[in-house]
Amino acid sequence: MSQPAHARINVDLLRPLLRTSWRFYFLVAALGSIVLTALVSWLSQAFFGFGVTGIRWPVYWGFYVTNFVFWIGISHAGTLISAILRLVDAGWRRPVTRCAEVITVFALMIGAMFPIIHLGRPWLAFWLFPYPSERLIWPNFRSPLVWDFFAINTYLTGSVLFLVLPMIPDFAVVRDKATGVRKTIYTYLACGWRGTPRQWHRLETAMQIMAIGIVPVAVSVHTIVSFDFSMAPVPMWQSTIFGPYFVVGAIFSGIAGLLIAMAVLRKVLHLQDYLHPVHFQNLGKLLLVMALLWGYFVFNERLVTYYGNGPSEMAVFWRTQRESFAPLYWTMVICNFVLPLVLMGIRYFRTITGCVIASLGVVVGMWLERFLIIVPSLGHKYLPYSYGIYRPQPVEIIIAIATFAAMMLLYVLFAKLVPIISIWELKAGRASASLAEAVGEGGDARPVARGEANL
Amino acid sequence: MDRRSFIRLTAISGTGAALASCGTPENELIRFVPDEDIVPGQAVFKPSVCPLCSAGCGLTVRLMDADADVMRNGKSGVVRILAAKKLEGNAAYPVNAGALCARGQAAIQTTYHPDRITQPLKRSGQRGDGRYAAMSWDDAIGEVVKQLDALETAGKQKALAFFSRSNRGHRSALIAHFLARFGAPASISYDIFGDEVLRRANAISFGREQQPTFDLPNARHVISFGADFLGTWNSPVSQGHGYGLMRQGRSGVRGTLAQVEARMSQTGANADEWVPAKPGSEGVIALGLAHLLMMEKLRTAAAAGRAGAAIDGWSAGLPDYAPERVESLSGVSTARLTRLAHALAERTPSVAIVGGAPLAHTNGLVTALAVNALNALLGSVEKPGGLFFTPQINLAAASKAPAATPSPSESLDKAAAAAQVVLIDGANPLFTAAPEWKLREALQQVPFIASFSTFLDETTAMADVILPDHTFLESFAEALPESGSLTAVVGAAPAAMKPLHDTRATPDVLIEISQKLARPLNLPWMTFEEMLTATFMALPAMTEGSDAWTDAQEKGGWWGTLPARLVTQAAATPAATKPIAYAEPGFDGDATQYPLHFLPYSSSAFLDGSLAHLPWLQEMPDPITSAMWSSWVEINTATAAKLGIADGDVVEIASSHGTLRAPAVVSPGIAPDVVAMPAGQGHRTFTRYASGRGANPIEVLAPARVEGTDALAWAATRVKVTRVSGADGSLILFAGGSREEVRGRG
Amino acid sequence: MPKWGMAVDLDRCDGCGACVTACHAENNISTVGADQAARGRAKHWIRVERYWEGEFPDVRLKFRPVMCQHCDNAPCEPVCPTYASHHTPDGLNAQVYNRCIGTRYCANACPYNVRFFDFFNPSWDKPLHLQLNPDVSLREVGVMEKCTFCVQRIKATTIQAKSEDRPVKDGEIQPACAQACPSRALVFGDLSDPESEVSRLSRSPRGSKLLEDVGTKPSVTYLSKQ
Amino acid sequence: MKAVYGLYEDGQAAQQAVNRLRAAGVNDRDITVMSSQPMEDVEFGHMGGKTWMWWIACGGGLLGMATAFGLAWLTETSWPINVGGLPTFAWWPNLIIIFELTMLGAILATVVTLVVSARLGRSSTIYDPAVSDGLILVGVEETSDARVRELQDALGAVRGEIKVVA
Repeated sequence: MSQPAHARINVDLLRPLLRTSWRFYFLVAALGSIVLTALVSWLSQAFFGFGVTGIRWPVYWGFYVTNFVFWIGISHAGTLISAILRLVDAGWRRPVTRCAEVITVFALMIGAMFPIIHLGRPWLAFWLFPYPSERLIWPNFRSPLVWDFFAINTYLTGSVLFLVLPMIPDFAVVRDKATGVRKTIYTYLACGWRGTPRQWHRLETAMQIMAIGIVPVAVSVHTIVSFDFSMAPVPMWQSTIFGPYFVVGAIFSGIAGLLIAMAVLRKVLHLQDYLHPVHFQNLGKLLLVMALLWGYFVFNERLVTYYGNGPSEMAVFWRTQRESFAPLYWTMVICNFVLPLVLMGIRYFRTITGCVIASLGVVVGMWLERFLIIVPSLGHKYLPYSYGIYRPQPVEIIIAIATFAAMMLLYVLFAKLVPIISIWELKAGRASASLAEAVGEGGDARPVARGEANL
Repeated sequence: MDRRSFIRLTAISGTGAALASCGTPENELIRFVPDEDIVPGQAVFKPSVCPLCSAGCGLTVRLMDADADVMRNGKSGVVRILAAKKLEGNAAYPVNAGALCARGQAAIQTTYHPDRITQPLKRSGQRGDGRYAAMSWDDAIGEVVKQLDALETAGKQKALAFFSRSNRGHRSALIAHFLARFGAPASISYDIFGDEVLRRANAISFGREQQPTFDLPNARHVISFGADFLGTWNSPVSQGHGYGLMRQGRSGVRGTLAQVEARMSQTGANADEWVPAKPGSEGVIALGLAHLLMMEKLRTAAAAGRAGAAIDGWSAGLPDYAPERVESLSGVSTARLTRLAHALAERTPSVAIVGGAPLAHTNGLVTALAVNALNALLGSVEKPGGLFFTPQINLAAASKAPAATPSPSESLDKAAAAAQVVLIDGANPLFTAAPEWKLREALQQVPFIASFSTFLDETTAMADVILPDHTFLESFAEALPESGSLTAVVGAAPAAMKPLHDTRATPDVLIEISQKLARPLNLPWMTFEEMLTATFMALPAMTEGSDAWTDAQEKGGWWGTLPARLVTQAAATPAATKPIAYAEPGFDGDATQYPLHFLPYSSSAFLDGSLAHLPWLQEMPDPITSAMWSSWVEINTATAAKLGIADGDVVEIASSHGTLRAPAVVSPGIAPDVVAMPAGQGHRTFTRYASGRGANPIEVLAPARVEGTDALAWAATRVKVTRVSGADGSLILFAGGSREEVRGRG
Repeated sequence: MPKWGMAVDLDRCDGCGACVTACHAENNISTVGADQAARGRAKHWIRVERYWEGEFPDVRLKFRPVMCQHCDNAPCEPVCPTYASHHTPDGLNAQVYNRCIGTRYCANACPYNVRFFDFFNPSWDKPLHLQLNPDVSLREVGVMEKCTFCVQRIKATTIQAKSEDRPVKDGEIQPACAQACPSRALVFGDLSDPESEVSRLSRSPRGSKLLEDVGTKPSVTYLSKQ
Repeated sequence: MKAVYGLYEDGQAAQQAVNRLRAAGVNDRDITVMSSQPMEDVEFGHMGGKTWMWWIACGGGLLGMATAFGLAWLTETSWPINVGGLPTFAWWPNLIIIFELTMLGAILATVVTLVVSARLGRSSTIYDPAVSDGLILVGVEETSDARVRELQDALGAVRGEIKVVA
């Protein structure tokens, strides 16, 4: 797996930062407008009252909590993959880790917004924070929502730092290359990084510790998110399998998200020399493994419910299997299980486009899976008199779409401000790779880039 | 500025609209001096009487302070008043013993209704389009006096038609005095779900033209023919109270209930045995049971006495009502008939109740007489656990005023056609009259119509002058409960709170009119309170040392054993000249074109539609279907499948007299050949909560009458049901599922 | 310390709905209008559930009034992040309106679905607002509300009894629903006093708890028909 | 005071320069090496010395655990509210909060140690933008004027330029 020459790395990876084409501004404007409409619709919900959404008695959670679990799920792959790959020191991780960590941080930010968006009185959300107040009352630490608060904040801090620390050497490179105002900014950002062995050693050790620390935190976050459901005595919610089931679902959707992001970056930023098909194949295999694991957990949960044959559990079971939610359910099974198995299982299909199609399927499937966990169970609890059907309203649909727009917007802005592939890790990889090969690479004289279409 | 208004401003500033503050800011509000001494936060309890249905339950009104918006000398401000907050049952009142039905709880909303008529109005547009202009009380009364004087001079006193709510109590006695002295016929109290047929039957069977009262707490077995006595029929709260004691009131004894009806009512839902019968065949079932009781020597024919004599062939043991014939006529199997008969015989004391739909067929009178005879046969008349008649006070005797009996009035449609002047007090005949009576066209021709109603409903919208009445909390509330208590009850209570608007009590307005006429009618009393006081003076005091009237003001009425001279004697109507035999019920519309029987029933929230304007009742889930704010048609599961109708689909009900559209509720609790629909919705104009909502079943009814009476046979219409479209969202159900067990398993 | 509880005699209850309207009158529960009711936002702190059994002609209809069961092991209490829903020493499940931030988790955790949410600011067309009971606090948009066993009546009578230096008599405290019920199906009282009417009924062989297998330990006992 | 440094193409050349400096009597603490990526495979890559970061991270974790335990214990017992029959200080749910803050403590401790020990944020005397192009810089920051000449010879690599900074 040949790596381009040393100097070429700097040129290729810094090109998006240094030159901006009109496409960038157009994309930012488009995505920004979608996000703005979502903000205005949320403010109108806060102003006119929660009734503008489709939420009703007894289905009190809907699109917002689905988005919350979905985006916290997407955020898991990033850190988990980059942390594990860092721990096992897999060589092919180098161009992948930062893309992954960026997904984690931004998905987390979007996901962490939803506990505020879905509140009936969002202007009192600060009561979740344990601050001493004259009312002498503190948040209830026994509530899964407060666990969520702690877990997500720890995870957000952890993954932001996990992302930012390795960016410092890259800021130093940009500082050296950039001029004018950009130089002063990046000099400040690089906070005096010089690349002495002491600094490298400390950074590497820090990354090792963070990698070890972030993995349990990531697992705990999605287990706690699953506790939001399994702590409540609702049919098909109260099951012990939810912890691992949600974590597997999270990694599964995370890998899918990562694959899509990498494919888009490779296409738009012309990183064909860095993101090789082998990266996609490795992640594709990981996607296949997670699809099987996810299928295993779904089967496990369904069998136990079916076999136990409790009246209220079976009411929900049949609603998703055969009656009103059946179409959504079977689309989910196809998108999450059949599609990845076929596309990722057969080598012929496991190309980059194959991976992207499978990942898109998985992203849709996993969103549906969260929806099918929340809404059917809430609508069909123990007392049939209080069954209810949930119909989402425009406010919720706009905000759901806007979350994807927000993710893309943040990603585009990040790719403009920070090299999307970690330069020093790539160089470190190249140095060790060239040692392995007897003959030095030298600058293979491949032309710098096919055409000037850069971002 | 707290966080919430910050978000509010960012939302608005985003769109650039200036945030206009609505209403006068707090500090500029004028606070007038309250005109009653109120202790803030201290509840005051006063008695009252519920006006919403003929049961006349006793109330305890809880009053506390409240800030009411008032206009005083041109400026709007706020004054602290003592306002009614909640209605509770009057614990000492014998009819409802401290309890209150859902409708009684909502009666308080009539006083605070936003669309109440707040001052006298004069019609300013075409008759019927409901445009009115304000006028003063003197002009309004002057206008009515002028019209009545014109009638007097033209000698056409008979052309005054007075539509009133009920024909019992001091209010209707005052109206009777007014009409008698004026020379006009008696007031017409048309109530579609009223029980004239049962009163006529009781007069024939027992000589008492009155609703029956049932001693349910002591009954062991009750068989009810179509009477929804726990829901809307007769005196529901008293009967509900009795039902509770019948079931679990006595240790070791549990009363049982059998219900015979074509559609499962709220009472039928509580029955131990629900017997679906062909519509109109309840009478023959009762006679079949009587036949079995006599054949198996469980009871002797003679025991029935006068009530039995009214039925043809009674003394011979009703030979032609053998179980086989009854089965062919009613669809109830002989085995079940024998079981019901034995239950009646063995589980004594047992009693039979009849009311509602069975009396609304062309053979309603026969059915009532049959059940009365059955009761007499069972020996349950005036016996513990049986059927009683509440002693009624003779108002004329009590108030020592000369009896005033105006000439009997014709039926609604004929009276309206002949009327020159129509006065309306609290009735809405346009909504409940059969379409063929052409009441709207008749009223269109009447030269002058005046209404005392507090709300602009269909009939009052035709009025030329409206003289709005107080609501029951703002004026003397009174009632003479016809049933519901074994001892005599005279309900009366002074106003619980000060009037909110510029309205006046209708009895006092009538007295004022009578005094201002060219030939003053000089009624025996100057005010309505005088009339009540006169009655109560004749009654013995309930507590030593004080008289009945001061007791009534504190306890909400008088109850106990009436002195002999005040009791209304049983009318000596002669037994029926000719004993009546069972007749097949006749139905309007031929069976082939209109295959299904149409059964409108009194809905548990709105009775006959007079309560549709109360938001609590509109939003209360219906006991059977859990529907809110909507009307619906109940269809049997098999019939719906045959007609391709799914739950919630909009269907069209067509009879030979009209069509209507409503969403369908597929229900297992109704006979396959019957389609039922609650009355109450479908108002054209009746305040913001009821106007233009749902459909009115009465618009498709045939003008058939119950033989032997001129009551409307509202269950004698055949209809055709056709599916129109899928659910249109007008059927709003509170409940999601209607069955407990999970259907089927894959 | 009393432990308030209720007994519902299903043999007496005839499904008339008097308790539903009485509760609205007592506790300032606003009506939401037709289109909001169509979207499932109607608030009924107590509802009379009805279930069909069987098919025509041998069909039965069962009524069951369901209100907050004030469970000892209430699933709605530990899940509330701001302690808005917690258990009081006298056995009530308290809902502190001004502490509630509207996560609605308690309503999802409640197996009986007896918690209702204010989707819009409750409003009363003037002068209907004059009927509002000053003893019961109004709720703002975004707050969860539920049956409180008419805590304002409990408090008023307890204070009254204390000022007269006497214990609260059994049956002296009547929530609005029990007071209005024509057939006296709803009985309220102190479960910790063995002689009280509600304790006697709770020990009846006909007695059972609603959804007992969920393990919420409700304070309301249902007495079956037979 | 003067600073002397040289730029070298690859790890071997830089390593030889370092050895020559050592031979010239400069002890390791004064030799400054800069590279654009961590040089694990050459000896000078390990000149950074040992770090206590692992233990500090564990210390941070313990601190986090203590804060979490304190927070949970003090708040729940300061106003004990009965919630669904759970004990006032319910161990199982609080373990989650304790775990979260332990990890937070460890992560924050690591980052703080990194910033402190890697002397981030402090300006340095010698730096050459060419380092980011892959060259490796070896030099000595403070030398007396006299020794500049001697060091230059020591650094005298075949192709690297020698610079002197005031």
